[in-house]
Amino acid sequence: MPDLITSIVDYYNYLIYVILMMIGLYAMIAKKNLVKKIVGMNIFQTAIILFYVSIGAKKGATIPIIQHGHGEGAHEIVPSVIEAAEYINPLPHVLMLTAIVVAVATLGVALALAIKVYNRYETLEEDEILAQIRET
Amino acid sequence: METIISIKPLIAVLVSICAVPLLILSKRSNIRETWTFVAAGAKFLIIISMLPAILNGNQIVYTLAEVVPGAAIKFRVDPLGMLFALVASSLWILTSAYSIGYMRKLKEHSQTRYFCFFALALSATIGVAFAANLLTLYLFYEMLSLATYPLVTHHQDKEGRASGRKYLTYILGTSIGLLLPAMIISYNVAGTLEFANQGFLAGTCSKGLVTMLLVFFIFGFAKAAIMPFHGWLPAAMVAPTPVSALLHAVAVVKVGVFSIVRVLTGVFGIELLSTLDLGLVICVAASFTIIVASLIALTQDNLKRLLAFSTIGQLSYIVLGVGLLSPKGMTGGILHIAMHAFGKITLFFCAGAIFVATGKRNISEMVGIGKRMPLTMAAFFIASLSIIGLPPTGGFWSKWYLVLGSLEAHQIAVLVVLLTSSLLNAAYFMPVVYKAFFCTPEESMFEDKVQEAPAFCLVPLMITAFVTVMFFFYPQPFFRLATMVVKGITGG
Amino acid sequence: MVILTGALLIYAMGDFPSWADPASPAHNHVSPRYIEKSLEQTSVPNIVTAVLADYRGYDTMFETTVVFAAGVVCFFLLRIPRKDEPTVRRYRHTLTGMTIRVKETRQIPPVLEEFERIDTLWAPHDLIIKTCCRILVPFLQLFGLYVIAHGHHSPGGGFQGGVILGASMILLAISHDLRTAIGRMSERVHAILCPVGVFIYAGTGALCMVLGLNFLDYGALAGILHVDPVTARSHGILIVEIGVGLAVMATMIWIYNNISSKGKYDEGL
Amino acid sequence: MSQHYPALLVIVPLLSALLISIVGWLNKRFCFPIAVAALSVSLYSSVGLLLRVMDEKVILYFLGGWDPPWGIAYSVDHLSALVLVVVSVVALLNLIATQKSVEQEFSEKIGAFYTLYLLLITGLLGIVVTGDAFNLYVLLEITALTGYGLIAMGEDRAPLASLNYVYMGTIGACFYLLGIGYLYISTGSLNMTNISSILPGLYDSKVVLAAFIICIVGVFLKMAFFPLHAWLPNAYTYAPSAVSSLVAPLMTKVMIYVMIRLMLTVFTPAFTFSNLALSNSVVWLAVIAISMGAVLALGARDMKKMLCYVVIAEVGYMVGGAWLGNRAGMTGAILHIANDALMTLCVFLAVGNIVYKVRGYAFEDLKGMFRKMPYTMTGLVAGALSMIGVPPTCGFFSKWYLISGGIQAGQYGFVAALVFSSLINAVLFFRIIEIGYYEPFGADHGHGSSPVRMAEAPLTMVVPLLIVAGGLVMMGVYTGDIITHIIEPIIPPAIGN
Repeated sequence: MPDLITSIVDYYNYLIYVILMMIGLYAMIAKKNLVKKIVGMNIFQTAIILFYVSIGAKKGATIPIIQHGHGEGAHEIVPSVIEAAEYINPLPHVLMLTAIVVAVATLGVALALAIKVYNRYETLEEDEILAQIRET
Repeated sequence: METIISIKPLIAVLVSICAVPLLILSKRSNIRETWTFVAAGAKFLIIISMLPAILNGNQIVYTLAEVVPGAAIKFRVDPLGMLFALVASSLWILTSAYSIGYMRKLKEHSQTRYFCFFALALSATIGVAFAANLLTLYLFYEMLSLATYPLVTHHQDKEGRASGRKYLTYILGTSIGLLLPAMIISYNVAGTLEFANQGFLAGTCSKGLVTMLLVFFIFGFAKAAIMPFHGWLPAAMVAPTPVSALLHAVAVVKVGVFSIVRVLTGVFGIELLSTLDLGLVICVAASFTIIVASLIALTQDNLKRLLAFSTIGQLSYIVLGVGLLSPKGMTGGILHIAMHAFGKITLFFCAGAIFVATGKRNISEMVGIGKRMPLTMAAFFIASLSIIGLPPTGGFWSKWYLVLGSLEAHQIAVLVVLLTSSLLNAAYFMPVVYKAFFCTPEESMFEDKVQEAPAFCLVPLMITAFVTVMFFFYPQPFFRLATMVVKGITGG
Repeated sequence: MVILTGALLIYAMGDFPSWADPASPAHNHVSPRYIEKSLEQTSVPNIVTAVLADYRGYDTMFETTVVFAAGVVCFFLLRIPRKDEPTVRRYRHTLTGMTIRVKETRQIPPVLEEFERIDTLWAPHDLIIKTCCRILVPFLQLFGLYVIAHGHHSPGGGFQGGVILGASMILLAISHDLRTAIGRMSERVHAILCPVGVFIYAGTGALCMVLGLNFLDYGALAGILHVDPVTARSHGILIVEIGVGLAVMATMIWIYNNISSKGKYDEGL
Repeated sequence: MSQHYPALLVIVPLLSALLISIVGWLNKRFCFPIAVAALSVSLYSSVGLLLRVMDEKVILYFLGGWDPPWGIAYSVDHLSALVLVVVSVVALLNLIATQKSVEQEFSEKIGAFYTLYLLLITGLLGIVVTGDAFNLYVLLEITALTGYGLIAMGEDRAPLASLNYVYMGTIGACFYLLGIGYLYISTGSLNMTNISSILPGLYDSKVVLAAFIICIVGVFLKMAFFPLHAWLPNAYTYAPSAVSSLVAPLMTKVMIYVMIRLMLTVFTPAFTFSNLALSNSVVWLAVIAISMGAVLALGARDMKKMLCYVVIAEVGYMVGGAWLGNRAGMTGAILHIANDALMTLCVFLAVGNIVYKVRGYAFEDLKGMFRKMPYTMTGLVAGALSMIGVPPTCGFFSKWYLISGGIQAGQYGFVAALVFSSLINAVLFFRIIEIGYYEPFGADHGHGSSPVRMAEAPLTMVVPLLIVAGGLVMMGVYTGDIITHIIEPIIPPAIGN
């Protein structure tokens, strides 16, 4: 039992991201409303972002901006040695910046499409649309 | 026995393809038909020019491209292929002449397309004849199937459509469904597809596999119309008669049997077949086809359908001859390729001529036609003699050797089959001739004045009939080629 | 199916290194080098920026391209070229809130400060919000510029700044109406700014290539900028950040305009 | 300049896409020439790459001058070079061939159209050329986004189809991303070759296995591999003809490439084929995919739908071949990427021409086509023969390798499925050809002139089509050389016979 708890404590972001992802996936598969599907899609992507960011986390480390003075010639005063352990892993953040942007772009396109669909069928309920298609 | 590298085979194949654009571009029909003749003549001459080398026991080889390791697009001219090529190319000339007469008289539509695909079909036929390996053979086999489709369905009416479907279903279905897997399997077990005199499958795979492959191949070449895959042939008789004549008496069906002979000798090899005594399988299939086809032919009233069924029977003679696995039998079978070709094309020409002159299709309407078209019917008579296998016609020799072969192989059953079928042949041909000539004036359906088909139709059939007779007295060079083939494959 | 996927993921979690464990391979293969070297190699204290715009600058370029693509797609899908002008235009006198209808044929009154064009009668009209936002917008934009420029030293950079800039315009569009926003920045302008932004980025890369080094190798710019390669990298990063900022801002506005007005570019929401 | 080929190849289309989107606002007439120029450049450089790869096995290009795994590196080997050439050829030909129909369909949005077109190609080329797992994801998204947009501009059912495509595509891409994340967490690297050098220690790790499965599933989604194919038919059917003749040949094939890249480069064959249960089940899925595709295609009532299902079946070919786990199968799969791209392009272009002329692609619209548009129909027939697998068209030879691979692996179900689908293809295409060949002639024996007059599509549409048709035969004849010089070096010796 305690080891279960410890493992949960160790892995809780991962657990949470899995749960989030499941929610999103469920919304995308089960929901009939197109916009709800889009929302699900976003949750899905966010879950992955959470996953990556949790990879980046590092105990006892700070944000990856190197301490340095300001003003003239600040760049020359480089701290003698930079300990990798002091800063968290920057790479996942970089990747996620990309992923976020991609998510936003996808969202925009998806909304545009949804609007187009709405203009055509006057509804966003998938089954109603299918019914209309079957009639024609 | 030396090997000559020469591009001639390729040219022989391509010459009629090259003619196609000329045919399309030529404005007036006369120019178009001139081109057809030029192409046909050129093809024939090229092939003749290769004959002496072959008769001296050499073979001519040309490799186009190595598409798959171990299987190139490659041509090899050997006696068997030579024999077949000779038959096909020489008959193309006659048929072109004939079809000009036929098409013009009946004012058929889109004749350009007709001549183009005719040329294509011929290229494919020669390609099959000269194919050096299974891949090349398959390539041209398929090409032939596709090139003949527009010819079979030339009329583009309901009937043509139905039979066209049937044609493709049988031919493509079998070639993709049976032939292709068989080919790839044998490639995977043997690592090559090159035809060898003793076959390349020997000692590579178990008896069960060999038997399966054999069945696949025999029925895969549905063009050979071995039952139960014969249905397309009668259906294809809706085509214009020249098409039926060349393609369904000579090119297509002969390509079928030729391929089977090739595969039996070049892929399996006689030893393999005889050691596993698989010859029996072939014989049974062939004999069955022979008898049944002849029986069906008895019941036909439409002349062309009758000829079709007779063709089905006659083709199986060839397969049977090879299936006997005895030198004489094979000689007979291979000879029969040539003999039957000339005989049967004559018959088709006659049928066509009758249609052109009188518009009659059915035998029952041809009572007394001998008075109307004596020459045609005389030719018909000679040709039918040849098919039955009576002297003085070439058919006699092939039949004779088949009989000898059956004795040599101690296959009395086969002998019986041969004799019965000859009787049946007589039984379905003679009445036609009899009715044509010997009938009282009142039951004759034609007024008593000679009126033959146009010369373009008449002359070719006279020639072929004459050739049939000539073969009786002078069966060379086909006989020589056939013996060479047999010598080659039996290693004797 | 959902459950099945989840099961697979959780099953795989068994072998994860525990959370935030400094010893996990993710922290010990590539990233230490970034952390330790980036300052001396690019003279950019903000490692994220350094990695984003230099080490993995190529990703970022395509990321910008993705944004641009999204903008183009929205335009491509939704934009309806304005053909059918309504014959009747409505104007509202902002102070009194009374509206007047003007036939197209008639001569339109000069649109003064206190007149604004509206399409629907229920178009909201709230002086307080409008004024506040109008005051807020310039500060927003200033902040956006700061974020872009200061990305080297503090959290921030092209994307964040660009989003803020875009948001300022969008705020304007929401608080007033789309026409006002478009009046400030016409469609053609932001539609062209967007590719220009990406072009700055890719062009810088191409310039490096022309100068003989690999694509996006800002070290090549040293010759032009008369600085040592390391500083040149930092300058190069600044340039591309600006490009990114432009592109993101323009695209945000573009997408918003198209989606909010269904491509009609009328008064919008 | 030749050392910059890998970058040029991708950058030039990108830059010119931006250029077009600017120029599009000023003068529409320049859009098309710019696009043609850009794609010609990338074609030129991809061919150059192929030639260079021939002698110097692998070409690396470090973007930003950072050597991997810290920077992003392009790595071009035979496989990617081959696919690059295919992609750029198809893109260029299709661009030229569809110019007229584009003008017809998007009169005032030409600028946007060509921008998206070029961005799509940029993405595809980038996917093929990149050596960085995450970079691949970004490019994947570019391709996807532009694809959604282009597809959605089709008929009135297109937006819905495209929206479903968005959902499916996003899930697929996200799965891929997730898989990369799993790889990263266990290896700490994103560079493909680097990952594969680290992996061997971790073959038994559950994370790696999960990463593999997730990535592959994501890619399957993207390539519409059965049972994840639901989005494809509608999306490709209702897309504008100019677009469907671009995406149908390229999208799925590039995804197949990604799959093979994952199988061979990222996860080495030793790992990929270690789990027999997995690979066998995939092959069986492929069998089902092929048969289902064939059967559904039989049920289709118009040409585009039919072709879409054929595409699904073809995907089954390649996936199955790749997962057979022997040289012949892999060779067949890789060869089929090129061949299938060409023949799909061929048939879709033909359909595009027909749509351009008669504004429809139902079977009835084909009546009398052989008289009306003989050249287009010639192209269609060539493509059809290749799809059926009639020599000497290239379709035959890839099928040849796939079947022999199936035989060697003892997967007779796969062999049977291949034969079955080629039979079905024969039925499908001859049904079309028959309609085109007969309809104008009624009961009257067809003598005399027929009502139909010849009305061929414009030259710019016909010539590329015929070029492709000729290319099919050329590919077939030179299969031997392609295999010995390009495909053989790709397949690692780890994959035995």
